[in-house]
Amino acid sequence: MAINYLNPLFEVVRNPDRCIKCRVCERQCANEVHHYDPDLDRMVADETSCVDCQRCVTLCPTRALKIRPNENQFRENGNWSQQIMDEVYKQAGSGGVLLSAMGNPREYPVYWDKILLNASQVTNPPIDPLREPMETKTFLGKKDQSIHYDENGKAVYEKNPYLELDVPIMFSAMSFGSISKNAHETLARAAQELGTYYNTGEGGLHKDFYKYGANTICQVASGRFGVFKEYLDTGAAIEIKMGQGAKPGIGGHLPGMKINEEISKTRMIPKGTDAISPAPHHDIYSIEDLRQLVLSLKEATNWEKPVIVKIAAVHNVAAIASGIARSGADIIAIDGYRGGTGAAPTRIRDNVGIPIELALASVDQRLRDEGIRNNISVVVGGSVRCSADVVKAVALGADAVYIATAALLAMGCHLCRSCNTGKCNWGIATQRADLVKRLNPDIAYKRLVNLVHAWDHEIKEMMGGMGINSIESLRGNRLMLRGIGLTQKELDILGIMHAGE
Amino acid sequence: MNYVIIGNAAAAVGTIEGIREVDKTGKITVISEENYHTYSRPLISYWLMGKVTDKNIYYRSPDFYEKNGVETMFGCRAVKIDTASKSVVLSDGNTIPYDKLMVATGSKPFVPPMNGMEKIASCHTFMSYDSVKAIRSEITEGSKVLIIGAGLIGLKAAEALNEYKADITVVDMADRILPSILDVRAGSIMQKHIESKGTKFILGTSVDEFSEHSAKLKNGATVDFDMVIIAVGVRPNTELVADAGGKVERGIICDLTQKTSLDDVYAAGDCTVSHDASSDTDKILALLPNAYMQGEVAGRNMAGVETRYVNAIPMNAIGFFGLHIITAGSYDGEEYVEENGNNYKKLVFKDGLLKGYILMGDVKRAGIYTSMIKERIDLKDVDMEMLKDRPQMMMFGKARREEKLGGIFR
Amino acid sequence: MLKKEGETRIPAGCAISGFINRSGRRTNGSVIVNSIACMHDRSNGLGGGYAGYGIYPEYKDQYAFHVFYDSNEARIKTEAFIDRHFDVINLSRIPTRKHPNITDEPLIWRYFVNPLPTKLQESQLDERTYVARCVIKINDKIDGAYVFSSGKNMGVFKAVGYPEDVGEFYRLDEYDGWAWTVHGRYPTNTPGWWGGAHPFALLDYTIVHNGEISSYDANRRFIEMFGYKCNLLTDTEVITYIIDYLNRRLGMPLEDVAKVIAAPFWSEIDSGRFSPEEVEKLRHFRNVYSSLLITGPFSIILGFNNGIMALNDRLKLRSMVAAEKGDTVYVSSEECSIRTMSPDVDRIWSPRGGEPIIVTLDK
Amino acid sequence: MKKVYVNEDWCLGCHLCEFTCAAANSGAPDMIKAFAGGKKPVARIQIEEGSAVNFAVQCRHCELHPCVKGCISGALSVKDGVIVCDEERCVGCYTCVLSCPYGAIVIDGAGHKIRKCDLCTQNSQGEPACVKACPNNAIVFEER
Repeated sequence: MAINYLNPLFEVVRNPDRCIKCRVCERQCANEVHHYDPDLDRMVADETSCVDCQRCVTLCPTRALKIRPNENQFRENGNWSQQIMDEVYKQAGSGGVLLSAMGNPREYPVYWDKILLNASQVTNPPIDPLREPMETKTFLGKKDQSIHYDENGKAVYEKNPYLELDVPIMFSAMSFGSISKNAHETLARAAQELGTYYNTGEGGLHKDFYKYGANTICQVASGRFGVFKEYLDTGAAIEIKMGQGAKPGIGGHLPGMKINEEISKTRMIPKGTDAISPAPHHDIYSIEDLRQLVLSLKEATNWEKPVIVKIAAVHNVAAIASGIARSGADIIAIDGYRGGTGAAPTRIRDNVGIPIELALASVDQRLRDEGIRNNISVVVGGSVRCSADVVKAVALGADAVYIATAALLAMGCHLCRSCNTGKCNWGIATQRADLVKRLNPDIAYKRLVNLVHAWDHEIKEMMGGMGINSIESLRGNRLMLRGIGLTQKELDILGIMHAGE
Repeated sequence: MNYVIIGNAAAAVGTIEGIREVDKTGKITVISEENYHTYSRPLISYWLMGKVTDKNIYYRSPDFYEKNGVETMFGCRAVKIDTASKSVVLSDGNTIPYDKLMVATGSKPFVPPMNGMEKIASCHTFMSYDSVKAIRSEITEGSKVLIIGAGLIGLKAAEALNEYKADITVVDMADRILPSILDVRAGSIMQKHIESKGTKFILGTSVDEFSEHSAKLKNGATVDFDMVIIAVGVRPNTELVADAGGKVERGIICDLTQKTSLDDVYAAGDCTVSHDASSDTDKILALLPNAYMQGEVAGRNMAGVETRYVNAIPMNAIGFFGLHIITAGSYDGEEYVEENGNNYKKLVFKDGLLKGYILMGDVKRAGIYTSMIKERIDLKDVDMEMLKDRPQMMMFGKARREEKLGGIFR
Repeated sequence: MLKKEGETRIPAGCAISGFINRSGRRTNGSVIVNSIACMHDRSNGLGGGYAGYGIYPEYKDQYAFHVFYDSNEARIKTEAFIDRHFDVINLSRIPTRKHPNITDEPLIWRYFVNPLPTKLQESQLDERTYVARCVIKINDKIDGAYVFSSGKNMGVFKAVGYPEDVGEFYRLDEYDGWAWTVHGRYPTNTPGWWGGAHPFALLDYTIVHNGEISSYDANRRFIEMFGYKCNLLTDTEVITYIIDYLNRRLGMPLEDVAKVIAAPFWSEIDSGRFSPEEVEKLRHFRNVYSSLLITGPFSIILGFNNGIMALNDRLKLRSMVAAEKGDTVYVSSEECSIRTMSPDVDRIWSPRGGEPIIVTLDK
Repeated sequence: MKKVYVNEDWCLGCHLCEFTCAAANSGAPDMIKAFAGGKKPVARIQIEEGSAVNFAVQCRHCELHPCVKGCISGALSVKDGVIVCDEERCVGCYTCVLSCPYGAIVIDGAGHKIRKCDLCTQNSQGEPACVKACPNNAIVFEER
């Protein structure tokens, strides 16, 4: 056997004084790290396959386990980090493209953390959300301002299709296939209870979930998986996926081994075949083609449903957004470069795209400069991590946010970033029946509802502090924001002043 | 309502508890020849072994009669049922009137006539608290004990006396032990196990003649003893019902409500004939659970709520010297056998049903098999491989599991 | 160096007062001056101002521009602009009275103008939009010039100082109007700039406002999409533009304007007290005009060509009382000020948050 | 009456219920002590493991309670609907094992006695320990 250059990334630390050899770690590890050795009468670990998903740590009833980074060190090198070296070894061994999952983990600046919020003092009162109404209901869609009054003084106006959100938070696209059926059920039920929407992703909609249609956004992606009339009719809105923050410019690939009976039916492709979404929509090579698809989908659904166009945040996002705002679409969803994925080439995930904060700021300003902000609602995603991020996004100009990674965390995901292996120990990014069952939607949906409720409470607290009692008065209210530690260029792009100004 | 119960063991307690499920106030009188609070007859061997104390031999708590409003007449022997006047006549001539009468008289040891029996220095049966108390008072370390009968009672006696380091010999006419519950192979495993603990067996022969301290066997051997225990079987106490004109065959005949052929007279326990659902035959099922449940059913009927006793089958849970046996049903049918050391399993199938089983050694969860026999579960509905592997709920379909375990009925 | 309005956003507390006579009877300006004088402590001497309606009956068909000039140069530039776009019927300095507390006054001029028909036609705008655009243009483009009043048969008078002093300064006892509003200012960080005093006016819309709206930048960034330019960064300015947009440009009656800017809470909309049709409209308003919702404390009196509207924010975070005496309706931050104008009113009440009081001239 | 129910759709077969049950009824203050020194306390709940399906089985506290009716020593009784075992009185005859249709009576091989679920009414858990321990809500304590 050749030399294995790859070191285990992690060490399993087991406290023998605490281990009772119940073997729950062994039973729960899909990577088969733990074993009971009857000769030694103790648990042993093969760390090479450990991904640090923390399932064993979490379930160990005596807290006997710890997973920590392997202390083994290559010789220190400021340029050639151990990770870079490991990747070279990996590729020298495999000859393949490096694959990763979930969002870009690199230490790029997080602009959310460099923006501070305002609060009222003296000259106007903060509002206590426990005593006064505090509103977070949000409408998404074109906002046609025209109105006239008939001879009886009755207002006459036209209504554009819209989405109505009780909280300005939706669950962004994750396909059935990339995540499990139970994960989909969790999202659907949570969206229903929360009065918001989840997104099918590009994998179609399982028949069992048609009943959640009123809270479902049906995605149409370049692979067109599972897209047919009834699917489009079932959802509350249609999303055309042009790109994804985690992998701008490339398509998707769900390996055939994950295409089981149910996924095959839902995606309308043969069992066991790879599901490959092309990088572009082959009927959209330009903006006018997009307009045709938007209008076709509207025509197909009787002009009753808002159409969302989702793009990855790339360098000229503002111009693209301007085009989309004039395409007939009702909502634009922009996905930042930290957005998650079930699988992406590592280099793309870590090096392509721009931060959502900057993309949002420039898109919102551009649309206002062109006087077309009303044509379209702006939804942003790609690492909205907490309620403060939501507040900052809305104040920068977003109508609502998409969350996905946070939603998965609520379900138990520990961001081990191994979704692509299909062996998710938390039952989320897997199709293995024994693993899928680990995600009990009864528990998970309540956790997800709790999370969003908690965020909603916090959003209301922060709004109240600013003296704002309705989310629409926060939208685009950049005076409520100040930058900290940002350059003038960054401040200009964000359209905010520096703290102290 | 005036209830009278003759007898004070499991069937009697079942009757009391059955009556009280329905009728909280009616008068209940218990007439018992034995002068004890109700005690568990099977516990006498454990008592003799010292595993059960005087306090714990009792089948129900000391306040059982008080709590259930029961009047007791201990040390009183019923000699006659006067159906005309609806009363029980006692040996002292007193009469006890009843509205509903329970005959739970149980059985007595069968002692066959044998030559020279009257010469035996110490001869006991093994059926009552008094009998083991008498044995206890005589037994000493090294005592030579001859047990006649290698059935359940004889071997339980042997196990108990082994605690006293007695020198035990068991003689039985049959050529194997426990023939009523074990097949040849299982009997042989158990025999070896018991022998390994020091008990000797002389099988296939019987006593030709006793003298004071020895027995000459028909096969020519002689066995010396300090004590003889006769454990060849029991006979139901049916006289009271028979004398009153009630229908009696091998035991008292009852209908499904446990009523005898006499009006307002019920019977339960070892004195009655039961219907074995596994073999569809009538037989005496001298088993404590059976006695209790018959009593309970009878009690409910006596108190006016019609209840039927069905699905009785022969079944035994017993162990000797740490080797446990659980058996149930009948052994007539197609067999599946597994053997591994002291572990022995036999499953008997007939008519697409599990009819009976023997588990020895590993007896875990045997009740699942028992329920299959009692509930006549079609083998088509179970996973046969799992069934053969071990008793498990997994062998049933999801729907049945949900019904059984989840309380979800579809 | 302190920044003035337009360079930074200045929150301010204030007092407001106003009244209207429904039958169009004109009342002397001294009445409104007295009403604000009694709320002296609500101002801090950094701004006061008035709007009077019906004060120029002799020029009732002309737009009356009141203009501050920092310099003659600015005046010359502005007058050239006005000449290019309007036919000037009359021009003069606005008469003032020397007052010890009013200092550093700019040049204050008044023009009664008609739009030049050719220019108006060229612009393809309706007349009022044309005038508004011109006013916005002067204010935005000509350094040192500021048109602070531009309606017909009405005028705004404002200055840095206590409002009662401002009233004397402008000799309001020499004007009679069927409606008056007044504002006393308590800004927290301004050096005091005459243009920054209230009322804020565009055409005949004037706003006096007490409050500090928390929705300011959301409103500003939205309304600026429609050709407005919020130079002053003040609440009154953006509120005026919003009302101008909704009322004048979209044609929305003031009752509905109130339902946009002080929209009922969802809990009220869903409470069942509105008809299904009304619920549908309110939902539509909250969807489509959501960026024009004003949150945070405000009490405003809007003056317009034939009436006034008083409105509180929907939580009523600022005081405002209203009263009626005969055919006159009074609105003020405090009851005491109403009592100075009419000691024994027929009815006095505290309007609920979000419920407008709209009073117009009888036909 | 509230009982412990197992939903096999969610049972992972992790066996945490067994270990928690064993510890809870061991008398030891925590799980580590309960199993310290190679001790193997007996669980009153048992997992049945299949290839796709797992579930836990414990006493159903059924109305018929053949175990109580057949108990030769009087060790088993019904207290407020809960079938409890007086372990001091149990002689280990296993008649209850023979009778229980669910196979829910557990044999404590070491002591030749039986152990059974009493819904944690006789220990300090308050609520059944298995329910609290189940990571996937497969075991619930509820009225049905």
